[in-house]
Amino acid sequence: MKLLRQTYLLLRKDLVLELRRRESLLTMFFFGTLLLFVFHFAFDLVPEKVTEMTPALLWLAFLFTGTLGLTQLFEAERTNHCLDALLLSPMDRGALFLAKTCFNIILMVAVEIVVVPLFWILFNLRSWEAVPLLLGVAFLGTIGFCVLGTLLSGVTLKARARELLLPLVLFPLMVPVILATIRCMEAILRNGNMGDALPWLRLLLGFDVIFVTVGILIFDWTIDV
Amino acid sequence: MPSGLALQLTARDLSKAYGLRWALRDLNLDLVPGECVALLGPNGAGKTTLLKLLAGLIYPTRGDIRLNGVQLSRSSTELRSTIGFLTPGEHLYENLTVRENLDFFTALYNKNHSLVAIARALEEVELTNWSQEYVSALSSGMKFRLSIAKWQLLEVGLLLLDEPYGVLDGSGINLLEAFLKSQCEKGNVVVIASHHIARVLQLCTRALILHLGKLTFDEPRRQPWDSFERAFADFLPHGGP
Amino acid sequence: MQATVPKNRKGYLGALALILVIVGLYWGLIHAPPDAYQGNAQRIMYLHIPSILTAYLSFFLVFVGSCLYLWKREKRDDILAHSAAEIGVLFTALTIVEGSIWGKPTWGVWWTWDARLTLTAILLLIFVGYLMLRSLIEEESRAASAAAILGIIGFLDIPLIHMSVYWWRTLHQPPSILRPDKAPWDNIHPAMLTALAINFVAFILLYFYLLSLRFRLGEMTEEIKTRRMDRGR
Amino acid sequence: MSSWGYVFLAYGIVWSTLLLYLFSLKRRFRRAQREVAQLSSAEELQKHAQK
Repeated sequence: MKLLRQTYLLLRKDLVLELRRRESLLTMFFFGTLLLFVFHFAFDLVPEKVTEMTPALLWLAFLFTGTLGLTQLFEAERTNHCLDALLLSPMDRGALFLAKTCFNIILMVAVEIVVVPLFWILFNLRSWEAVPLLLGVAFLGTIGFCVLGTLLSGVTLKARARELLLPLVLFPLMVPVILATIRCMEAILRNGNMGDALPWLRLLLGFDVIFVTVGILIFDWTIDV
Repeated sequence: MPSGLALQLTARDLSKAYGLRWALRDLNLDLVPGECVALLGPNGAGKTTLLKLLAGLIYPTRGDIRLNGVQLSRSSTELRSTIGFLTPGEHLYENLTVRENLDFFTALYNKNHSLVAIARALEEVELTNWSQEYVSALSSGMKFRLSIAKWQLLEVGLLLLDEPYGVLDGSGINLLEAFLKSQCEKGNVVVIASHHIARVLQLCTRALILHLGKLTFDEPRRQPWDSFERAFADFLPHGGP
Repeated sequence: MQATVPKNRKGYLGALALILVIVGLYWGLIHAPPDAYQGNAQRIMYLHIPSILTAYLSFFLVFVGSCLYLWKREKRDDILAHSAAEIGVLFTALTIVEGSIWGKPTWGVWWTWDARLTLTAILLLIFVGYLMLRSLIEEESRAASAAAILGIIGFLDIPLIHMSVYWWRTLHQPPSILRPDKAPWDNIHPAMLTALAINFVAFILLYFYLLSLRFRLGEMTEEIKTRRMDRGR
Repeated sequence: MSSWGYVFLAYGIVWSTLLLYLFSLKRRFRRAQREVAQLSSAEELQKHAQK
């Protein structure tokens, strides 16, 4: 279908650009690990409390790292007015939205896959078997974050103080994702499976589905003047 | 709508305002296939605004633009495959190589050109041995030649150019004019906004003069063109082609 | 663009709103009996419930205005969204102030992470972001469409925020009898109910009066802009 | 502070801010009206000048 073909095209272009310059990936990765150390010193956690605080610490680190990625999202399009080149072409605006969202998801997942095991080692946690399920929930949360983040990064593209405005506008809207992801992660850490956090998981899935569809429909007005 | 098809463009009382200023007011324009139109006028007359409106990059505050009767609007993605916008040094990804840029845009415009076709296009603009270089390594003249190759491959029905002559050397200018002539012969419409009146007048079949957002002159070219000289004289102190 | 409330009808709306506010004050402060548990502090409810509902109403209007603007691109709808957002932020801020003042006598603290207060705070943040976004984009039409998108996203997100905050709340804080956000109409004295009803209608009328004034102001600034543009030709 | 104190505090803050907002709206409203009048009179002048 045309939408998917164009999304693949744009995504491949973004990935080639990123692998060639490796700006966002490296900065996001080091920022993620930096946050772990900062949290460790800031909270000075006694071992028992660590497992209880892990979801919040992890998810906050991912959220701020993701925001870094979002502010860089349309950088490639900024030089030589390449955004105009894309708007000029018979490109479906929804494809640009999907490509940019997937791009930021890939970056964040790459960071998460490295940061979570690192977190386990640094805080020498025992529950290694929970890590895969944890990454799965983090993935769902990342989708919600990137979908809304890409939408709002398009909205604030032409605003002054864009980097400050984006988090200010984005974070209040992220409350459902933040609460849902952290509750699910806690449930996984406590008793190994989703258990009583199932309604939170449904909320997270609902959030993702709603805003992916809204994004594809509405991105047209976001990016065009 | 295959791009080679003859393209009829009509603009009816086209107006565009930026905040408190009218950049363009009540402009009526009809372009027929094969026309090569020179868009002249002092800075800030609204030339770039008109080009962006025709390209569908910005939308009019009043009035509309129709391509073959179909209105150019936000949702007309199909229509956009027939519109090209060529500005020196723009619409190219700096960190992609010359080849990757061409591959990306030809795929985006759904043009499945063979490798041979792309190689031939590069050869025509003498960029063959630069094809693996990054665009950022190219000089502005070479970037412009790459844009020519790009739009040649994308086969658009309407080609808009904004100040093309600024960056070109001798051979570049011949290349550009040969390219534009071939586009007009193929029945495409070309609109060039420029300050190089001498060169652009020889090329064009029709001249438009924009002043303070209003179309003050619109006539096909003919040899003793005294009406053009009169109209253009009051803009430039030295006046005349 | 003259399809607005003519001058005199706005005057009636203002006068009617004023009368109802005074009657509401009388009922709320004097006529209705004090609450069995909270005593007179409970009278703040006659402010709190109406202003929350007015805030929700204004965010709904922002949503409607935003959708209409994106669809038909008419300046009028953008002015409606902007006016509704401005007044909505004002009412939300007031709601939070009332909520915390009401919390002091009932729970002894100015701020508790009670579900409704948190939700109102998040709404305030979203729509302060809305007004900030609008002020930080220079170009008129871009600011309008960016704000419209945020207006729509913000409104669509409210039910999700609502659910997540309430689940989060019921998880941590078992429902206590003294909670100010106990549904007011289950075992309530009829006089209180009427007081609440009067105040509610008073708030709605006041809201629409302010909205029509702000809307008219928005239209006039727009008119001044277009006139100055034409004259500047 | 007695419970009545809180009630008056809440009512006081709410109604004073609303009144303040109403006055600021009225002030902006009057300033806009004056500008419109000024512009329309300037336009009349222009029309007379052209006639």
